[in-house]
Amino acid sequence: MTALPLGGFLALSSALLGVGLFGILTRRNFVLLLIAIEIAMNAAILNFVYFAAFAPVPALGLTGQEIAVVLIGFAATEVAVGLAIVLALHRLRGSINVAQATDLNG
Amino acid sequence: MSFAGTVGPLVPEVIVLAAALLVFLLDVAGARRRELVGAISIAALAGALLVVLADLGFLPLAALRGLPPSVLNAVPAAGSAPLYTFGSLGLVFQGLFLLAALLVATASLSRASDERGAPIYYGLLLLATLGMLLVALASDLIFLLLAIEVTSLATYVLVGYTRRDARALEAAMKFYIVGALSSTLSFFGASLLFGAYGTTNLYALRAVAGSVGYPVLALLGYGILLAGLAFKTTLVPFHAWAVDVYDGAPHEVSAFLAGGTKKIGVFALFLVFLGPVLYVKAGGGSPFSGAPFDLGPTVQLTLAVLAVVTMTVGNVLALLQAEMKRMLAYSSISQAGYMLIGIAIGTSPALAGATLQVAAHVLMKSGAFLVVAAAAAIGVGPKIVDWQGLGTRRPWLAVAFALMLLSLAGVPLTVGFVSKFVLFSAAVQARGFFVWLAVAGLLNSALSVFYYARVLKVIFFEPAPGPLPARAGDVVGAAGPTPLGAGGIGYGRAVAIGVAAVLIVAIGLYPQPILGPIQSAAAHFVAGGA
Amino acid sequence: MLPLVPIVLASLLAGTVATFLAGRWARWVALATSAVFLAEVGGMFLSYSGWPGYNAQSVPGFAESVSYPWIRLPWMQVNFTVGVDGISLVLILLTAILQIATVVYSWKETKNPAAYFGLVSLTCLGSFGVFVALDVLLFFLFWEAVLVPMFFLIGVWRGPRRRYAALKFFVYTHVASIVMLVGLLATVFYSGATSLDFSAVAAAAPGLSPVVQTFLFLALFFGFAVKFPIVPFHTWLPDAHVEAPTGGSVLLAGLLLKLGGYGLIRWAVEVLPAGFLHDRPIVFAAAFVSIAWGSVVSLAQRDLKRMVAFSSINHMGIVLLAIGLDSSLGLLAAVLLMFAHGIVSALLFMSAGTVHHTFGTRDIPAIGGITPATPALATMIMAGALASLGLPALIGFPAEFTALLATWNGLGYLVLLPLGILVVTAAFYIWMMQRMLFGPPRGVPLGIHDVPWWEGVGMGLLVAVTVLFGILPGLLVNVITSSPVKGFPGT
Amino acid sequence: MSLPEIALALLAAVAIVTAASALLVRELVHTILWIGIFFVDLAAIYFLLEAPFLGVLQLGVYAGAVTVLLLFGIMVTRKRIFSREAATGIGVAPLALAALTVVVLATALDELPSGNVPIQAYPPTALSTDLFGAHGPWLLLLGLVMLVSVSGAIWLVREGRE
Amino acid sequence: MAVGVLIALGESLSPGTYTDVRFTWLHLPAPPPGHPGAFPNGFSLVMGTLVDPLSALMLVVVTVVGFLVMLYSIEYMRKERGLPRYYAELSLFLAAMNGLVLADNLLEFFLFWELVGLCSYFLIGFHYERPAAASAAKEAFLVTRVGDVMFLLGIFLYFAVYGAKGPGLGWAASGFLFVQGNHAFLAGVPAGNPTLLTVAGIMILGGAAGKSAQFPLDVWLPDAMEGPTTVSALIHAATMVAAGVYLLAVTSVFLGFTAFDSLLIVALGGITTFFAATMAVVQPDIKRVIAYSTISQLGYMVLAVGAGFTMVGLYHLFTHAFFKALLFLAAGAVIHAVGTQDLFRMGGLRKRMPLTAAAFAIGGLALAGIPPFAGFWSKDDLLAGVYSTLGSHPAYWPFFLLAFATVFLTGYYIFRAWFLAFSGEPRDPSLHAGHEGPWEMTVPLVILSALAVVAGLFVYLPGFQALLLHGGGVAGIPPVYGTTQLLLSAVGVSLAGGGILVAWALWGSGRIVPTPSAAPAAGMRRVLLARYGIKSAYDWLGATGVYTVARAADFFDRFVIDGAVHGFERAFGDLSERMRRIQTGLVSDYASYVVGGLLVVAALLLVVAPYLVGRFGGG
Repeated sequence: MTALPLGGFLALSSALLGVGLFGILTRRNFVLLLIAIEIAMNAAILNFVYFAAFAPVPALGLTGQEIAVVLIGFAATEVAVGLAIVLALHRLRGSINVAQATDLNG
Repeated sequence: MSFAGTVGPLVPEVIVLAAALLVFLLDVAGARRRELVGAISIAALAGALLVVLADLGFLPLAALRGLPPSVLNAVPAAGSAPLYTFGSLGLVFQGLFLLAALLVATASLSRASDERGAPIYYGLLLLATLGMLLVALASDLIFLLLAIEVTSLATYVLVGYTRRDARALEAAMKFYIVGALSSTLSFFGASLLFGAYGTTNLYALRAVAGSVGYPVLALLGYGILLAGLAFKTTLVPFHAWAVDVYDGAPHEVSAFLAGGTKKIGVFALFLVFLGPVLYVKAGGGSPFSGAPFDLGPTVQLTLAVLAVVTMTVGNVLALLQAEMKRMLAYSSISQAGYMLIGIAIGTSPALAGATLQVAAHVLMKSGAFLVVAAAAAIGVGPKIVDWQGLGTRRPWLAVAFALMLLSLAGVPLTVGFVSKFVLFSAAVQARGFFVWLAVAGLLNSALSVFYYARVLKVIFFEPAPGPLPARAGDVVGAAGPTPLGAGGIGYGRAVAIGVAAVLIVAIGLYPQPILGPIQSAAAHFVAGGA
Repeated sequence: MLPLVPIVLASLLAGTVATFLAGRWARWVALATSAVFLAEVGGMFLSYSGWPGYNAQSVPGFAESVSYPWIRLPWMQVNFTVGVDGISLVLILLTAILQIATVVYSWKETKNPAAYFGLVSLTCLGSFGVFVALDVLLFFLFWEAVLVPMFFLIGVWRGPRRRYAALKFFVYTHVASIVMLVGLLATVFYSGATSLDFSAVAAAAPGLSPVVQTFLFLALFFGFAVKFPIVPFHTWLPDAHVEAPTGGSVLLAGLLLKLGGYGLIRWAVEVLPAGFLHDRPIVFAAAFVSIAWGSVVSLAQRDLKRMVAFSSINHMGIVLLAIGLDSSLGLLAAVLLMFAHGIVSALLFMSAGTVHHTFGTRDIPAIGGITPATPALATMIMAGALASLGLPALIGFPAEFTALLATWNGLGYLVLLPLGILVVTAAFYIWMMQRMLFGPPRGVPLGIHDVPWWEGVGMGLLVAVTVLFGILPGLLVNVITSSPVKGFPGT
Repeated sequence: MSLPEIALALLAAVAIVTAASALLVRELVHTILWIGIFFVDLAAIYFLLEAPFLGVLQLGVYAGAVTVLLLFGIMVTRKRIFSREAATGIGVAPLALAALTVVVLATALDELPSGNVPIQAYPPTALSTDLFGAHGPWLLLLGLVMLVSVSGAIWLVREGRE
Repeated sequence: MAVGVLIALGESLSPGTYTDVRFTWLHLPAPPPGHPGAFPNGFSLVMGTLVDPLSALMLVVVTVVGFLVMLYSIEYMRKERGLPRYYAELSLFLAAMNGLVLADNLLEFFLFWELVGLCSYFLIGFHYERPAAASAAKEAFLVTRVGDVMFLLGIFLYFAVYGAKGPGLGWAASGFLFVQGNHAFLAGVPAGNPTLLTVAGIMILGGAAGKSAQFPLDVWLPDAMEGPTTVSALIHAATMVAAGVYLLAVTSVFLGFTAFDSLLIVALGGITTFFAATMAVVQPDIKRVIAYSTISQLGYMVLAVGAGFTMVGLYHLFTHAFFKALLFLAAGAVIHAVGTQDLFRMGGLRKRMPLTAAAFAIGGLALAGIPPFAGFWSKDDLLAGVYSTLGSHPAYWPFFLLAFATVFLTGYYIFRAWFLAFSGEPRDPSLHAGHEGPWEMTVPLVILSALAVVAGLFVYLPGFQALLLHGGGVAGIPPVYGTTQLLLSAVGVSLAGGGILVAWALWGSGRIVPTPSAAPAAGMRRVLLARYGIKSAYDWLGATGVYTVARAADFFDRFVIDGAVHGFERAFGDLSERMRRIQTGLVSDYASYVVGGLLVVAALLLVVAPYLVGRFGGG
């Protein structure tokens, strides 16, 4: 049975969340924003996976993995809607740069 | 448990889902008339609402009950971790969600008849409602978050469903990005909670809230989860998207977002934070010290700060807002602050007050946005100054709108007053620093009077600049040739606005029929149910 | 036994709704409504003093009191509880008189008469509700309900800056109401009363610690002080008066200001006795400042309405002073003064309104010597001014006299301030009369008419009331003193 | 350090670098390459955590489907496949916000067990039994999410007749 | 009139105090047990009537003079517009004045006191279209208002002195009743707080000074001559202005003054007597001469009341009412005839208006105190009475001397007026050729002339003497005419005669051409015409002082208090504008708010809230 440091995983997922957030805050291309969100989402999934792996009670650990399964499916679905919006936006405005979509403000 | 066994009590949900599927099927079959799909949707929503009301124990409807009484407010056995349960507060919220959806669905009948996409519109509306209904049943964090996502995804599309409106698509884009970020944060927070407590079941979380093994991890989890849920509830500073989205979305969708889907965030906060809020452990100290730690007051204080900031910022931002929808959006943000007070206090009176505030807000804010839709249909522009003289040109519409604004401002004889009265009474009754919460809330509602009264001033005191532009049909859709009924407003909108206005006054006059069940539901909620 | 108060409320409500819907018959409906109201109130008034057995008492000490459950929560019981005692009855009588006088005075209102008369009725309905409410929520409900029609009355009909004034009025008084509501709620819940009924609150609240009471009283005091209004929270009043139509001014000065006084008596002084005693220095300071300020600033006013508005501040300052004395005589004086000021300020505002539409201005220096052209109007102005400055045989005198006597009894030589201010009050009225009524005609256009009959009847009614109760104040006093408060023997 | 630890360190480093690179490179197609590697790397971590089912799922859904979807998105919205992202400054404030978030999360490290913790492995059958049994509603909800997404996305993407 | 005289006759036959309480005006019942409060017995204000020697005397004055003035008005006012108003106001005045006289308590007294003041205000302003009349009316109202306010405070103070101390149904229950047999009652009551009593007296004196135009509240009365002459005769000579004296008399009888108060009253009377007379000396306006003389004579009465000779003061009031009304009505006849009030434009009227000239002369002689005319008897008694107190009250000396010196001035100024008006030749040809009025005007003159001659002799009627002697039981006429008193009379008559002689020498002998500038001592004359600057000081105080303060307060109100409200409003508006800038529309910014908010929430949860909770406790 392998043993690994719990804290290391937390550090990793935190770092990935940080990278994802950084991307969301700085990127202007909608697709890049989607990618950044996916990175952050993967950090959350990773959390479930390793907390499940380290869970003291097997039944609870199983739950974590199940959640991870569901979330992987969810994240992919979410991307589909995002891409649909990208396409609609692109069709209408010819640009998917979010910095150019600031008509609504104030 | 078999599937059949679990689906049994879910009559309203099944009705709504079936209607959504039916609408999609009809779409595929080519039957896309707005009246048809609208009627199906309205019938389904009304049916679901009746069932929910029956389940809540409104006597004349006892025959419609779908829920075995033994299930209602049943506390799950220790060790079992059901994903959803039937608490009466959840049913109350279901009723409110259905009411909001019903109002919007009815009003949407009046959208331009040549506008395409009625099936997808109503289908997504029904699916979003379904997500909301499921939120109200959730007893599991992941179930809750997924149900929220059902609604979220449906509304992302609803905001942009016209496809040809750049503003609406911009709104959808913003909505999506912030929404996706928030859902990510929610799941991340949930994962931390899962790590800290080893469970995602809300009952279990409540039960073990006291034995915090990893207080910092737990607090981080709650904090990030709060940030994620605050998106839906539009708490400051997680609110910024809401204004642009309400502004850019089709008016009926704005009504649905502000009056309906926003409330799932409120109920989610109720569900998630009741546990930590109720947990008090004398001792004090920092979560880092390893010593026993006051989880409850800490969470309460944080929620209270958020509530006050939300109310205040929302109101201040609304003060000089020039556009009607944005003003309503800011007002909606500040109203979220009031609702948050309920869970920050965490007593059953406070939750009852907050729930009534939610109910009030469903009527007021959906109603107000529907009035905006109606006004747009008769050619009133988006700016507040464009509303000059509405009081003389469309007195009934203006009076209904005035009722909604007065209710938002908390003027008596309206439901908005009763809800604030109960909520702040509960805050005062809880004593301690909650009294200051009440003071902050009331001062804020005083501040809000300024901009509501300003709108009333424009509508009633300032003369009309000239005749309305002769224009029938919707602003969003192309100019339709057929004039709408009910004075250009459309019968659907007129009915929805009328119902909202009547309910605002009726509940304002005699709230007991609503308030009594809400109070007992809140008491059940606090006592045992999640 | 018929529930008289709810019946009156219902009749007023029905009349109000009918007025709104009556179109061009609105004034007749409004007249009928107000006549019925006056008759009902008159009956209550007479039966109160003359036929004690007639009065039902489901709330001890309050006649005609009835209570119906309204909101029942485990932690909060709200009842629809109404009833009258002498104090409220006198103010209700004032309401009824002012309503019918306003309706008659405004008989030929042409701008949206249905809404106008409806709002007038609604204002009176709200005031009546405030005076009969014996439950925190009910009280607050009516209290706020008065704001809305008044907001529209100010905002729709007359002056150039009316929209600003309406907004200011609404926001200002609403803020105050909210502080008051917090105070009331805190009083209820800190005292442990689960029922919001007046009797329950009044029974439980005095048990609060004096420190708590002190703060609670301050909150309530602020709420009522804005309505009074007390300097420096008064600036909404001159603006509102100047911009409002005459009917609005009349109801504003005649009724709305009384709500503050009544609220203070019923919901603050009685409920929080210890807090009241602690905060009395503040009350007195506020009263003295208002008395002096209102009168001195009146002297500098050119606009007739503004002048009367500031004189209201002066008079209501005396009311506050009298309430602050915490004596039965002071209370009697306060109620008498409120009644007197209600009638007299209404009369003055009506005169000012007539001046405005007769001469096209209310600027005092701009017109002069109007007496030969409009003798009836001059007489009305004179009657109002003289009553307001406390001339005997008019209603102002017994009120001011008792107030000053009570002040002397309570505060000794501090009575010199209100006494001295009486001279200033006389000065600005007399000066106004000299400039406007007397001297060679100035700014009097040819071919003007004297007071039209409807306005004359409205004002004449008020003059009659002024004289009647000026000569026979006992009619009011006997009713007031049979209230079960503050050393009155009770019924 | 044991072998798994070294593997973890390497995989973690790769995950962070690839994620950052995906966001920072100017060539959008390179972004797709980097993010693909990132997803694969995460799958490797799942294998390391003895969750092979998840690893496979990750490879299939993320490294496969999502990456293709994203590539599709870039291709549709760009005239040339190898177009470059406009230079955007990194900005101090976003960097600080992101870094602060990491720091805040790191405060929880203190209270976690400092040593290595043994890893639990779960047979995929247990996973499926549970997922289709007691936790079935999650999947139902996921189905609902997909229903909404698909119907909505189709509506948005489908070219409407004028 | 008849009723008044009958009551007076009855009173003189059977002196005593008769009261008849009619009804309770305002009643505060006794509080229930447990609420002792300030009025354990409750509190009531009643309205009733009281007839005693004091009021009997006043009644005669009011009714007789009132009747005569009414009669006189028929012709005098014939050509005026607004006669209904005039007669209504005059009747109201008479009613109120009778009410005042018959009042049986201080409150009722005050009530009617205010009403007569109101009538005075209306009647002074009868010619309201004349700015001077309107202004004079305002002045009269406001100056007397100052007195009224002091009176009111005096009422409160007396109430405080006696109100709480009386037994049973006494003062406490009845308010301010003039209780029958008060002296005994008062004697039995320890006089409360002497300081309080003193201040009370001062306040009553202030009220009286306002109404009776005593220094320094005397400015309004000369200006009140803007009213019709009939009004001057009735209100501003015979009755209302005497009400102040009557108030002092009533107060001294029923309530009592302290020694200090008495001194103050004496001083005020003495000073007013003298200074008013000096101002009369140079007046060119016939009515104002008489007005100043009224003030001066009222000063005598005040002096007497202050010195303790209440009934003597009232006796002078009684005689003064007749001869002063006579003087006014005669002057009115002159004005009616020639259409001016300027003495220097008249002259030679004796030939055309012999009756009027004679009447004025009789009035003048009575005023000057030449025997056997009415004024002699009362003034002589008065001075003798005051003189008799000098032994025990040496502080009265200067005021006695002032009063005595005034006798000379009186003789001078009234005959200066007579000579200027009636002797010599007409000086202004542009005037109407005056003639006597019809019987409505002459009959009152004749009756009043007769009264001015004989009223003083009433003192020899036994009933009347008894009335005076028993009136109020305080002090009657000095019983014995000793050598000193005779000497005093002789000196007084000589002084008056001297005054008349000087007047003749200056104005009647024809040696000086009567023009306003012909009088000697021009500087002094300016000061006197300017009324010692008191009037302008009041005007400055009113117009500049108070009004400036009012303007400043108004400015403060508009720009500071309301400005603060506006500032509040503006501050929120600015805040709103500023905060709206965060709503940039850029979704990345919104996301950064989310992340920032997340950090804030984390900080709250991890650090701030635990600290606060630990510091202040939860909940």
